[in-house]
Amino acid sequence: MIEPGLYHVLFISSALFFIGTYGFLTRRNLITMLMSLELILNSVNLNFVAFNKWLWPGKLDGLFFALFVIAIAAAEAAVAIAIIINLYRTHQSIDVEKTEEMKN
Amino acid sequence: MPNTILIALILLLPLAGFLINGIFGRKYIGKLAGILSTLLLLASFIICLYTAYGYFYQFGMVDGIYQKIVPFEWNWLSFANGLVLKMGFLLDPLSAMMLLVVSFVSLMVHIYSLSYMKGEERFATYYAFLGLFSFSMLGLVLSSNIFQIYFFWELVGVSSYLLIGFYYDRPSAVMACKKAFIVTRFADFGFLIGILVLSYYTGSLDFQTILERLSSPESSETGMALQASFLGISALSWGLILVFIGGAGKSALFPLHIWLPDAMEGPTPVSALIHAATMVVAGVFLVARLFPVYAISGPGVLESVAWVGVISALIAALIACTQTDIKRVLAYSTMSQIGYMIFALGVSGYGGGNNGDIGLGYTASLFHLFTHALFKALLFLGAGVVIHYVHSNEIRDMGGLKKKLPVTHICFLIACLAIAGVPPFSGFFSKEEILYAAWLHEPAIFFIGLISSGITAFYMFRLYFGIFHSRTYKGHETANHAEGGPAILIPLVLLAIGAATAGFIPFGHFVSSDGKPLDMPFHLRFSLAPVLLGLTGILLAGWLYASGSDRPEKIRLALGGFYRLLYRKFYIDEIYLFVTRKFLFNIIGRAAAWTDKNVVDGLVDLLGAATRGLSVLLRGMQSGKVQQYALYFLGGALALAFLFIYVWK
Amino acid sequence: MNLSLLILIPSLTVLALLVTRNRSQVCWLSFIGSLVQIGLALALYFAFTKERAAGNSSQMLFEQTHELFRTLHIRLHFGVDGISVAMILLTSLVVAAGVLVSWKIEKMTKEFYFLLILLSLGAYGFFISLDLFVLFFFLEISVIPKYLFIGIWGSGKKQYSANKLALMLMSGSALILVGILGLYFTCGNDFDILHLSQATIPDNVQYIIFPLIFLGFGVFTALFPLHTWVPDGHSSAPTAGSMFLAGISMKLGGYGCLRVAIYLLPNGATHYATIILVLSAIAILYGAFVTMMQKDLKYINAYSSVSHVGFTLLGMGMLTQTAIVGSVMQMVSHGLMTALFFAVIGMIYDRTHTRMVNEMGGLMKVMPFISTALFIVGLCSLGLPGFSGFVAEVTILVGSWQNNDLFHRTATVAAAASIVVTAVYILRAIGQTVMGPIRNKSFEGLRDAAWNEKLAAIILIAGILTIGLMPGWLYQLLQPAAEIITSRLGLGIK
Amino acid sequence: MKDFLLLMKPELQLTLILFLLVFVKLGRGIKNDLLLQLIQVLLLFNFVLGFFLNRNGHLFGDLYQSTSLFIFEKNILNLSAYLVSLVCADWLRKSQNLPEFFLLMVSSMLGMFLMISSGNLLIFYLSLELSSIPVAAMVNFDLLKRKSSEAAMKLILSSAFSSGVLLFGISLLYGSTGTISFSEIPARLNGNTLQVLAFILIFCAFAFKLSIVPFHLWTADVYEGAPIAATSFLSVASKGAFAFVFMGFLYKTFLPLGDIWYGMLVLLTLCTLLIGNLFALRQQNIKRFLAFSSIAQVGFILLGVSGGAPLGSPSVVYFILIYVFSNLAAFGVASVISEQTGKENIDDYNGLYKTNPFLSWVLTLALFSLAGIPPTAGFFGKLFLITAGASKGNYGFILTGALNLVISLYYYLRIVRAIFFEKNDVTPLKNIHVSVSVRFGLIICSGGVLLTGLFSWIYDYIQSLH
Amino acid sequence: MMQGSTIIFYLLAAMSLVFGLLSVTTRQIFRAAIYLLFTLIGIAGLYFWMDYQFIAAVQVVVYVGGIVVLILFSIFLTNQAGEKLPRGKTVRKIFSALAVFCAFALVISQVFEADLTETSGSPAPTVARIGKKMLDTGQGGYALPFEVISILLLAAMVGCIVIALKTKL
Repeated sequence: MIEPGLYHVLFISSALFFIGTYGFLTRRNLITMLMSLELILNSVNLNFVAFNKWLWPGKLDGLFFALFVIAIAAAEAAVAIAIIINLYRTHQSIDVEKTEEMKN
Repeated sequence: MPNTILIALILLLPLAGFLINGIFGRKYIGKLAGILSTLLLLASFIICLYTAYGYFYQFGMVDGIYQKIVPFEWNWLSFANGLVLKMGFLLDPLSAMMLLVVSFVSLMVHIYSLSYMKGEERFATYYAFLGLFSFSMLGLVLSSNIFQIYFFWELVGVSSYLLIGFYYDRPSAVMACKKAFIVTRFADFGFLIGILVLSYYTGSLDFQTILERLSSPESSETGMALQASFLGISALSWGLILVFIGGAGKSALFPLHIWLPDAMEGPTPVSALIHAATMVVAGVFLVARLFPVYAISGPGVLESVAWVGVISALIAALIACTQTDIKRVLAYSTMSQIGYMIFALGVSGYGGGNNGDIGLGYTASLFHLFTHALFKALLFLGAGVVIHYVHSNEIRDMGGLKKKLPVTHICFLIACLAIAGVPPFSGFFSKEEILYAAWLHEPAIFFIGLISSGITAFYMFRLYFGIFHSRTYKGHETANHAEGGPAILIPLVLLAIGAATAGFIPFGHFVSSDGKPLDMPFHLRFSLAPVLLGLTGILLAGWLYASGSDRPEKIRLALGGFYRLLYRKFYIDEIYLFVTRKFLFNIIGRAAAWTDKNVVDGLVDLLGAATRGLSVLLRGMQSGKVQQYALYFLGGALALAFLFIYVWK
Repeated sequence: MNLSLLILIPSLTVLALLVTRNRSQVCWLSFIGSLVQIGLALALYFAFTKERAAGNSSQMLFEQTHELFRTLHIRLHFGVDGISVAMILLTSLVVAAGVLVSWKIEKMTKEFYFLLILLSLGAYGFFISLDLFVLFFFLEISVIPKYLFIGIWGSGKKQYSANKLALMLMSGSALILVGILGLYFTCGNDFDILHLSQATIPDNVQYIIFPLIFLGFGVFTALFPLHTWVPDGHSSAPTAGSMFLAGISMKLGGYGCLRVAIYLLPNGATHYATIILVLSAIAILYGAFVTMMQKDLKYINAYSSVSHVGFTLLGMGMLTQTAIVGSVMQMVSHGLMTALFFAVIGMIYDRTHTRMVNEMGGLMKVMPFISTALFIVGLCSLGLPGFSGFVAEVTILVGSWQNNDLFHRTATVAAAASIVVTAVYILRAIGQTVMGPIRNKSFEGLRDAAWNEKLAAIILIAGILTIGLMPGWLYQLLQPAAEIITSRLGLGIK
Repeated sequence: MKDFLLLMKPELQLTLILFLLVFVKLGRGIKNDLLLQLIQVLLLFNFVLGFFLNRNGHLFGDLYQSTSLFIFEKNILNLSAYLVSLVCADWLRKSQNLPEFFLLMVSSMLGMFLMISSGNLLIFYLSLELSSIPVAAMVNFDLLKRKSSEAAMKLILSSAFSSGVLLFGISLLYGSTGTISFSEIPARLNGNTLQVLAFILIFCAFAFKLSIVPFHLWTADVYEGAPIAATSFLSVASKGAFAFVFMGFLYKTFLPLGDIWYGMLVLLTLCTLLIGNLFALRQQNIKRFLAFSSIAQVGFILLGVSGGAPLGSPSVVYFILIYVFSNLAAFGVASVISEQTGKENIDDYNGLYKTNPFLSWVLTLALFSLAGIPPTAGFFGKLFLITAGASKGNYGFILTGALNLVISLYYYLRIVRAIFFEKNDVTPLKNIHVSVSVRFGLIICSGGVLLTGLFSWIYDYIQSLH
Repeated sequence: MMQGSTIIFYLLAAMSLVFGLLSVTTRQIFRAAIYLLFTLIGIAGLYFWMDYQFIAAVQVVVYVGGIVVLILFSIFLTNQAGEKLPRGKTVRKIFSALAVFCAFALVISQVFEADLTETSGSPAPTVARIGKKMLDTGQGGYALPFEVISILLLAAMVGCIVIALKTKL
């Protein structure tokens, strides 16, 4: 095994991103979809931090980006959950396949 | 010099009649319309007389040649390429003679109609139309410009249309006027193209210029026009042929004659005026107008003109023998006589030549035009009286009217004799000249003409005996069924006098192809044949029809198929019907309409339908499922990335 | 003469219409407005000829310029030459007649007249604009009122027709738009016709842009085979709408073809002339034959319009000066004639409630005035001398004949052959409607035209006769303008 | 300090309103009617104030930039907010959470403003989220309606997904260029494919926000389900703001990749126009219909954007200004009708003219403007977009675009047809009372629709801005 | 020779990926949340491994302490803790897998193709530096984002409250 470096991390983050994407595309439960989204955001953070560490360590752009993304993720998750809860109230279900009243 | 204003008045007076009667007649003038129009026309006639007199005797002749005088021209429309459409007056022997014929016959008809059309609901309109016709016809004969002729040509056509369709509530009249207009229109199409051809090569529309440039073989225009060819025929010939087609349509020459018999649906005086004396000879007039060009630059065309004329003469004469409607008989007779005039032109040459033999046909033709106008108008007006009397056009409803209508009888007889070519009536002289000219030029034409002349005598007297002799009149009699008042009789008598005596006019002195007076010698030995043949025809008709025997019936049965062929007018109408209805309407028209509805329209509708269809087809894309949306998102991003990273660099 | 008056007057009329209270106010206001328009148009004509007579030979007269979109070089640039003046005269007459025949409209009167005057505004603007953008603006203005006209006041399958009309015209303008943008960017960001005419446009660009613009305007002027909106649109529209549609709208297209396509892109025009000729010759004959099969009076006139307008395009395609003058004359003539035809059809329909020729008959007896008008229009349509149609067709034919080759000659003869077919269908229509016995007893009590209808007909007939009897003035008016157009064609044929 | 205040004036104004709203919420007992009027006045002030005392420059290093073009764009957004508060007054008045609605709206606007002024990717991303997360909440404001929550769910999830993609793109860009500052990026773009990939991912996020096909699918559902005030806001303000930023991105930051984005724009413009038009063709629900129509409008915006900076930028800004008037007029009428009768289907509009001429004329004008029919301003807007697009000389593309005008005309006319041509004798709409503020708003919109085009100096003014 | 940190890295990587994969495939929602938790922790571990302690700490605090808890609460709130999740649609799964795989391949190939030169050996940022930067209003400072996020959080909070609060009818 070789010394792990930037490319390893990038591989992990990309993989996570697409794992999250796959989950987002296939999970039927809204909350699990939300979880997949969290995976996506995390993979991005990993990217930022890795780039900051190995490529552009002079400034802290990557780090701060990751930091703020975490904050945004929290806010987004909060609003999403609020919406999901409300949806549960109106639909008695959080199955995404059941919320397709509006189409065509 | 001629007085321009007076010449203009010749036209303007009838036009005024048209406008006044047309606009105010129905409401305000009513019964006075006839008198008004007649007075206007009388004035016009007097001016014509004065002008013609002036032309022939005072200022027309210079150095022994009658000049072409253009006292007035107005640039009506000048095109950028130097062509000018002018409105003007051209005075020459031809137009002066025509002025007289037209205005005189028109005046007679005006007077005659005062009584004949009395009580018509659209009395004023009738006179308005007559005024329009007189205006257009006079304008036509005075035209100085070939486009001007076309202009009035069409106007004449439309007034003819209006007058044929005067009894517009009769479907047959509507059909007839339509037919007349369309058939002549078809011919005019040729005329129009012919004008374009001629004007292109001459660079002018004036008769003077056209004649100058095209009738001398040396001129560059003629050379060019002869050089350019299409389908092996020179452009000049094309032009002349096309112009002649126009004339043939108006003059009801074979095969464009089919409208003329039907045109008899119009009031009888109208038939006398338009479809016997004036408008139908316009074709003759047109060829005569351009005669130098035909004779010098297009002898081949002139040859075919002669043949068309003589065939028309024969065919019409044959058909006339079998028709039972007196107006139709007269119509075919008209056609036949115009055939005479045309082939006379066709056999003529330009100029005088030895003994004036070369240009004889030209003069003879116009002489016949002149005399024919008189006796044919007389025949029609007489027929009008008869028809009024018996309320029918059919010969079988008539017979033995000699006593009832004495004046008419005499006049009709004179006209019949004139047309049959019995000396000393006018027809004899003109016809004799025509036959002589034909004899000099082409014996075949002469013989056909001769036979037709015999037939003419036969059918005219068949008509005469059928109306006035044979049986005794069995119709009911009432007081008002007399011959009619002076308004009817005066025109009859005047025309009869003319028909009887016009032959003695030294016509060649006035009208000739090159303007030089032409002596027309009288060939006694030559005229024996036609006269004898004519008399034979008369006797034969008398033997068959004078006593109302059953001989005609037997002959009819004996002739069988041939009779049918004649009776059905050689089936020409049917052929036309077939071509128009089956071909033009059913095949081309319907196909075009179908194409428009289904192909052109259909394509547009299809485009709409396709758009809507595509819209429905794509509906699945908007599935309402958020994950599918994301999948599309991902797919789109992927596709873009793939496209712009690997494919499009 | 201030050309903006031509826009101002209709605008004021339109605004004044907004505050009218009742129907008679609306009608009278529009009528007065349209009379003022006629007055303006006549004044323009006289001022124009006076200027010309005084020796002012600049291409456009009464020019005026106002900046509009400065940075895009879009200006309100007005100016007229003979062609525009003729078109403006035509418009004013048709509008006045349209106002008069619609006197009895009951449904949404105010809106009706509003749109009618708006249409005239668009037409005037179009004819005086020398800036392609503004020209396009006014062209577009005229589309939607037509749609509403047909949709609201129309009859028959009006929705279908209205849609078809609006969509086809819109497609046409899309083509035009791309064409003029092409011009704009090729010639250094300028929309001004006079500037563009100075610019040298490479041939390959002309070959691309010319078909766009010509086809685009071709839709408006019913170029075969883009004419299919015409029959449906005309037949479904209310009387004044049809009048305007056929009388003016189709002329917008013709004018555009001439002013924009042929004038600005002479080499493109030369390049594509053959195709134009083939299409227009087909349109002439095809239109005539299709007309022959129609039974509905409005369809008859609509298809005959296709045929007649074909003459316009034929004249343009011939590219000779005389033919082009003839084609403009044909536009004017056809505008008047077809407007009158539709007016008459409208009058007949109002009374008999049918437009089918085989259901009528003998109308001459009950409504002589209307029947006479129909006669006149029919005769004009079949090119009878004395009426404007004859003058125009003859001019076109004479001009066409100047092209001395077999192809042009054939096209000319083919086109001329239509005069026979025209006679057939016109006489059939007239024969079946006004002549013959009265087929329907209920027609017997019908009344003849009222004063407004008579006046409308007389206005148009006067126009037809003025041109038909004295065409010289019109020719003189148009000829210098046509000369400028043809001088650019570089064909050596005058 | 004064500089700071003046430079950030638009944002500070909004923040002030934000705080005011918080206080209002804390205090109680103000009736909705009064509150609404108060807010309207505030927004009006905000709009008017936007024209004065502006200053250009930058703050926080170059994190925040202010130019006169940005200020104008912000004013357009201010105007749209004010108009939304007017034309959607009927719904707003009934809303139980009126201050919260405006609180969210104003914070979203704040996000848009910052986004427009943003100077690096971080602040851009943050303000993008600030502008979209509140909107998701606004969409859910019809708390008891199934459609509303469904719409909010779709919006928040898809927008989070798109943020993910955006972030991934930004991270790659950051990785390959080493900077997140807009001013430094162009110089460091060397066109390697990783940068292109990063750019495409960022582009996709924009495409999502602007509803460019095939990233548009959320739009219709969200528009239909959301309360009409939210839809109006979303359709004009959000779309406008993203269009502004989008242009800045393409014209400045990613200028070195010009060939690539031009190719992408051509492709996506055609897709967007076609799909938007084709879908709008069939819609029955007016909000859904307007959603697809707005997708098609975006297609035209893209057409203009593709033309490049000198013509594209002013024409897009101008178009958005017109679009604000037109779309809000249309939404306003739809809102009034839907609030008072509950009817949202196009068929319900049959014979509207007979009972409601005012609403009919406003709606007709708006639709004509959207369809680009003169003399409405939409004509000019559309035309300048097409002109801008044509400046690249790609006439086939422009022609296809222009022909799409025809399809769009067809469906806009469908509504006009319903209003004027159709008869509805069974269930005609009643004569609807239009409240003063709505009427005022609609009149402003109609005035804008009519006059923006004719007042040609507006365009010239925009052109002069930088 | 395999160093300790390398082993740790691979362990953390495996943990993140495996639990991530499990989290999106398991049909027990509660387990999914727990697997997510492990993934997040794994990622926090990676941050530690990279010497970015501050961000690792934030990751643990916000995600593990905040978001996962939030998610768990919401699972309970929607009464789903025990239920098995319904199966996803196979077709969509296939398409998604395909698309995801293609995208993954594309991204990885691009990333690996790009010539990114690593500069190793720079010190990890200290918390003090981060703090200073955070409140710096000048060039390279992050004061504005900080303010923005505060407003964002306010707005999100208001939104959440309005939506999630039980409405009075």
